[in-house]
Amino acid sequence: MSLLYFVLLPLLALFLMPLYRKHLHIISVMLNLTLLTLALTCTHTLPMVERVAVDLPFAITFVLERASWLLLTLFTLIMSLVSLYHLRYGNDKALFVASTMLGVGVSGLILSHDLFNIYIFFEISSISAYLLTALNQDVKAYGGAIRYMIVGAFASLFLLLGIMLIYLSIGVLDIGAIAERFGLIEPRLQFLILLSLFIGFGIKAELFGLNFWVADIYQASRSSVGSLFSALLSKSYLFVLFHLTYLLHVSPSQLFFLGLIGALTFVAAEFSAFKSHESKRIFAFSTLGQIGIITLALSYADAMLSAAALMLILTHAVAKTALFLALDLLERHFHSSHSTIFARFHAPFLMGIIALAGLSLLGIPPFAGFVAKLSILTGLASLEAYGAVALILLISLIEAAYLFRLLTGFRQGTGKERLYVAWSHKLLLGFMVLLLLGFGLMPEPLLQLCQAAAASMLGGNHVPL
Amino acid sequence: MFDAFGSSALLHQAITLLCFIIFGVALFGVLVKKNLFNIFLAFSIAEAALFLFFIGNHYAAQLQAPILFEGLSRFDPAVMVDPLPQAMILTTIVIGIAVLALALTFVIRYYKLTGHMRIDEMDELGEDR
Amino acid sequence: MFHFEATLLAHLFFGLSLLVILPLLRRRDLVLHLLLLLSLGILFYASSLATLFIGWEMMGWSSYFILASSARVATLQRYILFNLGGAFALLGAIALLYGFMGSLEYRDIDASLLPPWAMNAIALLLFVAVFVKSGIIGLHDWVVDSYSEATPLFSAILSAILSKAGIYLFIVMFMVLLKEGATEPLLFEIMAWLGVITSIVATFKAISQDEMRRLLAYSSIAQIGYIITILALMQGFALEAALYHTLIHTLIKLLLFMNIASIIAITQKERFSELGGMIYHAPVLFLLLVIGIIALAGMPLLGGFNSKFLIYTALLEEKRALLLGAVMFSSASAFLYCYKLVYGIYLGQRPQEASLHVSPKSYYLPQLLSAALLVLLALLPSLPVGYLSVIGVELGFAPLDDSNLFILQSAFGSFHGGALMGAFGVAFVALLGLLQLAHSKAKKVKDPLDISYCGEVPRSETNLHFGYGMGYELHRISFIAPLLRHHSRVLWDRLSLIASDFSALLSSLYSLSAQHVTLLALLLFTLLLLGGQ
Amino acid sequence: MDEGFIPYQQSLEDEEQSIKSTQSVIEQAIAWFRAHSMFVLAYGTGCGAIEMPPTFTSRYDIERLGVVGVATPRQADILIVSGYCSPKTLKRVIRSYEQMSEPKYIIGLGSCTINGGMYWDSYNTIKKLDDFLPVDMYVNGCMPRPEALIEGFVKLQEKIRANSSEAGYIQYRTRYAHYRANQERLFGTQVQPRYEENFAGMNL
Amino acid sequence: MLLLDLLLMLLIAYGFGFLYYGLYRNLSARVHGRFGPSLAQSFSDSIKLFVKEESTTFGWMFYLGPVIMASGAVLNVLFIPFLNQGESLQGLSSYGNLIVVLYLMVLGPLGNALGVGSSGNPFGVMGVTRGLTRLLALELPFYLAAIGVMIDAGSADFGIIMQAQSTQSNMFAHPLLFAAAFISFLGFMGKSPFDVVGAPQEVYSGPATEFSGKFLALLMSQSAMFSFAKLLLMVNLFWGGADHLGELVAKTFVLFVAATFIGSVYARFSTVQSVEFLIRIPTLLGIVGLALL
Repeated sequence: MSLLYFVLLPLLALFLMPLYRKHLHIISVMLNLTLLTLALTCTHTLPMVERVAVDLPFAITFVLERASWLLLTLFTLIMSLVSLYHLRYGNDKALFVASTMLGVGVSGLILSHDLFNIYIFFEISSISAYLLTALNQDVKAYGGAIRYMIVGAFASLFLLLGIMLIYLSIGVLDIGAIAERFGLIEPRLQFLILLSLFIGFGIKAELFGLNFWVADIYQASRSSVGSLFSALLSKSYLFVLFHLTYLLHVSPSQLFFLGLIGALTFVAAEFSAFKSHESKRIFAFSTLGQIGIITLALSYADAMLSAAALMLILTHAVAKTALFLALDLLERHFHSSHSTIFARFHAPFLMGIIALAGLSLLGIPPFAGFVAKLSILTGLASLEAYGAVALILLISLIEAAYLFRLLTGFRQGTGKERLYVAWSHKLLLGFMVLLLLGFGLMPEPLLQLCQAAAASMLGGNHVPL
Repeated sequence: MFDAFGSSALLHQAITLLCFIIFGVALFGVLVKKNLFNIFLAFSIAEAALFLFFIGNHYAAQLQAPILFEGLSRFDPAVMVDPLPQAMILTTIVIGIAVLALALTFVIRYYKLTGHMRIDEMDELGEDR
Repeated sequence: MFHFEATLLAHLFFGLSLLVILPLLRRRDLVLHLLLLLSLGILFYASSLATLFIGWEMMGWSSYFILASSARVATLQRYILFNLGGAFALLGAIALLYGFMGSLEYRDIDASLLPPWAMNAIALLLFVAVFVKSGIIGLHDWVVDSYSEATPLFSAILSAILSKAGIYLFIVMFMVLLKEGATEPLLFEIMAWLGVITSIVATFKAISQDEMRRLLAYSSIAQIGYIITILALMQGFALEAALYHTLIHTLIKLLLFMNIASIIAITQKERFSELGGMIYHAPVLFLLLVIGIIALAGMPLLGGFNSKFLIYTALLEEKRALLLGAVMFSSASAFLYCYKLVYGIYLGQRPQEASLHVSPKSYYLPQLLSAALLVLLALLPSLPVGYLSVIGVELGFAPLDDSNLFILQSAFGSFHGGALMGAFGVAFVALLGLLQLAHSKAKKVKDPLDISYCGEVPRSETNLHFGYGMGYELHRISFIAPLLRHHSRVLWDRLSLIASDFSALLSSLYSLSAQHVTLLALLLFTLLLLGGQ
Repeated sequence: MDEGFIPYQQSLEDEEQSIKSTQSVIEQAIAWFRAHSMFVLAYGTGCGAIEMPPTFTSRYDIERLGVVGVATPRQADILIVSGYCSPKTLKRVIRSYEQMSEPKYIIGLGSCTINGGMYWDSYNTIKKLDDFLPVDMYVNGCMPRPEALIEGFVKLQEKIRANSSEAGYIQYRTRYAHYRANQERLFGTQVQPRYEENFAGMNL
Repeated sequence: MLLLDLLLMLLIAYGFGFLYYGLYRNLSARVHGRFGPSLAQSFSDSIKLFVKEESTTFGWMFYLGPVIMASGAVLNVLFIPFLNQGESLQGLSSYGNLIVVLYLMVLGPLGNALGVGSSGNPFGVMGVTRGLTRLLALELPFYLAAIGVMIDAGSADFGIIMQAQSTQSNMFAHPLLFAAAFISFLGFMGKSPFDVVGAPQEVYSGPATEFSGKFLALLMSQSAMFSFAKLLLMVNLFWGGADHLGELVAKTFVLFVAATFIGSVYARFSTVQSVEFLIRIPTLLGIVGLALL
């Protein structure tokens, strides 16, 4: 079992595309399910280290420890779900290419133990994200993609700068090696490096001050793509950002700054969504809000809070995917994503899915989102961060306001269109909600996984070199 | 600032200064130019500035190029210039070209659909669109 | 150590909710109703704060989705936001408790370890949760709208059952879990007065309503206000009084809301100004409503008096004269809306017979049962006392004396339910006989419009039902008028307006062009670079 | 017939004798109570209304006789029609009378109720109240002073105590067709609901 | 024995009720400078109404309204002890207490209001509304006074309340409470200036509009008994009750005459005025009285 499979298999599938160009949707499903299975089989062999060595230190190192394994499993799961969702819509070459590449990108991002590799996967995932944005091939899509590219190119400039500065200072790129030697760098240069990395990853991880492009991009792309962005892309960047943060032993004041940025992200996003009427923008803002909470929680560098944040990443990814996929169904039917469409259709099952996923998103019991939120709150409380608790609770009300405004589609009324939802989609969405419900009712196994992951994330560089 | 990088300190400082001037010019282009093509061109310039900065700072007049040929069977930092930056820059250039190509494709498509490629006239996204 | 789950409340709510659900069996949203029941079960049988919160929240959202089938969007938003606001306050309190206890299990909570500031903060947060759920004035907007816009049957559930959740929470938190906590007594004092002010204001608001269910909603708020007041005494007898009143109020509201549901089913009308004269069309319903309002007004001869008596004597025993005066004032003012309810629907002008439907028979069952219980409780006022005392004893209070079921004992006197009923019965029968035997013979008017109307002959189109506007005079009374004129809704609407202005400001950031976004990022970089060192 | 006070007094005494002879004790008691408690609905139709306040207040104090004013016909025993009646007013007067509980009596106050008085040639007042409602006691004069009204009450008391079958309310019941016909003639299409219909109700 | 006692109480209440009612009419006539009717006039009125040939009714609720009202009055009489000692004339007071009686006082009117409402006459309802609106202000000072008395005695039981006054009656011990209760008592008696409920012309006698014959008779009788009950209540709460019947008559008489004289010289308050007056002066008196307790 090699970690390279997670990168090589999708690439292989891309190279062999001409062989099965009529059945890309099936191949996509098979590929993602295979990857999911592979990820699940890794459970017992963690942590895993894989080197493709030219000569030390010139080696490409992949590391799979508890935290990255959790995310990898999540990513492959979400990719599988999304590809299963698209199964019904037949062959789509552009989608296949872009989403498979995205898979490669995000898997590589979390697996890489080498800063330059991270840069490469950063670019791969970015390019695939640009492609995904432009999938619809209309003015909005291209406009969004262009915006995205401008911002993304800017981010990669800074990331590149940071990497170059590191290499210039200490001559290594392996994360573990960097962590060991980072302290040798002159403090001012250290700060410059950290700042460049922060700008580079912060833009992509959608943190406040750097995230004003997000709503437009989500709006430009398809709803189903939104689920990939929201569940995979931003989370992988966020993971790398915090992985580096923990490894490089940043100062408490810098951690505090990250927490502040997280809180600001949360507040600004939730308030922005309050008045929005475009459902994709609303979901984008909601994603930003969750990222804000996750950032806030991770910034405490506390085992319990980090576990809670990982839990939130997981539950948010599943809930958001369900919501975006449901929205995709609506968008395909109405050719609009204005929030009024929620009041215009009649499909009890779909409404139920939206409602329950929304509840989980809000952190309302008995769904898994609640467990995450409760863990975050209790974690914050045990650190005596009562201000943060109050902030999260207060702003959650704003979140509830706009989410429940969407849910008023539950009201009976005239002028409703009956919306047909295929059985396969019902199964898929139902599975996601059941997943949320199941982990909400029995959170212990997942919590334990998250705790283990948090321990390995915070434990610093435990991979022997 | 970069004293640790060997003996060509002055050269390195000059290169660094130059690169940052170029980088600044490029950023100016990114932030001020309205034509999408110009903007992406500016990004290319910025990237080039970074490459130059990186490679330039690894240049050492007294060292050899890191090419393996007869008599030289392994990398020796004392004799050769560090080969890794070159590999990295090559990779990055490739990526940069790919991104630029994709960007220009999008710009062309966008131009065909809208008839303009000015960033200040892009108003297709936002609330109520 | 803790067996609170085996309490009256749990059984009561389950029994009654099932009762109300019975007629609903064929309804589409039965699943949601069952979910609601489940959430109540979770709430009552919880053994950790997390479970309690799960029940609390499930109750909130399942009721929201039931409500969603009939209410307006604004009402729904108000409902869920107020409820979530309360729930989040509860969550905050739970998180705070966890910060000190390190566990959410009931048995691990020891309030004596809490420093006073934390205890007070927790108490305040819990107050918010309790007050929102109980509709303390200022936080009550959602109550009225949701009661009046729910389906008639669901209004009954809302008022009879869900409105008591706040009381349950208070008892569980303050009387059980945080009993040893060093809560500032002033907080309870404020709570007591908030309760009574709520009941007074809500009573006046109830009087000035034109819609049946809005009136009853305000009445519920007022009644729960008493319970809040009495609970704030934190005494055993007060707890028993509060529980007794909870029981009585549940019965009454079930009866009244089901009665109104029947009326809505018959007439398809909701307003007093459109109703009237139903007494001769639905005499049984009228009698049931009369039982309900007499109990609601807290008069002797029906169960309503028992709990009022306990409340008053509890306040007397604590020597809270002014509080008691205010409670009694509010209680006396309640007569007005009680009468308005029965007059507006059943008395006065006759309805247009043509447009009447038949009330579903299943609606009668809960009403009859409640009415029977109310009468039974009047006769045997001490019947539930033993049951209520169990809770008190479990919490370490002295039980009430219930050796004679006919006599309701309290520290400030007792009364004999049987004697009251008997005396009234004898007097009633005797006087009725006297009236029958009188020389004068009663003659029933043939034409119901044959009323003495200053020599005029009213016609069927003459509006004789303007009595529905009773309570209008309150607008002219200087100290009541401001209460009726001002609505806390204005405050919340303004808050929402501020939020949306802020939202517009922030969301304009998210519509910036890519260049501006990069510029901002660069600025951030520069600023941090310059200032961050 | 003799005139003057003495023969009149004599006739009263005679009547008292006859009451005693024909009525049982209970009937006498009932009649006594009825005679000594008279609730009056004073309908100020015309200028006679001005005479009633002095009658009820300190100067003449008719409450001495047990006469009290009430506001609604339901409670009243005696209806005072104080002066001329236009048809508009008469309609209300009839309605009020019909809503009174039996036994009930009418006092016609002033000449106008007898023969139209000074309105004898008016086309918009009725001339003879008795055509429309059974008047039990006329108090003539234009206007009669309170003393006269008091005397009318005294006389009515005697009549009540006599409990004769000639009482107005019995007349109205038995000869309703006559009164109704007169009313219909006067009011035409705008006639009131029928008395019989309203009071043929069930006995509870 | 108890039954005889109860009957005797009712008889006393009935007799003295009508006597006082006659007295009231007579006394106010004297104040007006008239002779007024005989003392038995009210009694005659009620008998006459009982023996009217017919009484109009609008249905069963209308029929039952006065019965409920009268039952309420009867209960009030029975649940208030006449004497502060001994076995006789205690009625059912040991089965109830002051709070019960305070609430019984409103039971009758509410029952009657149902009857009034069922007649469909708007004037009746106007009267009822006025009554209930006035009631909310009327009860407040009385309740405050009663609370003070109960807290002072430590019980709501009449016997204990009267016992507590054996040395000093509450009237002198708590003059402010007495003042509050007395003003509100004037209102309870329905005398001027608090008699806007049944304004004869303005609202056509209010609640009594449609009542005729025996119904009116029953209402009059219960009103007489109810007045006596109210007098009793005041005597028991503030004057320490009565040792024997003579003292009872004397005390109630004094109280009654005071109320009558005040009623005879005051003009009527409108509903709003009476509410505002009652909420201001007597309520403040009551609050101050409670604060001084």
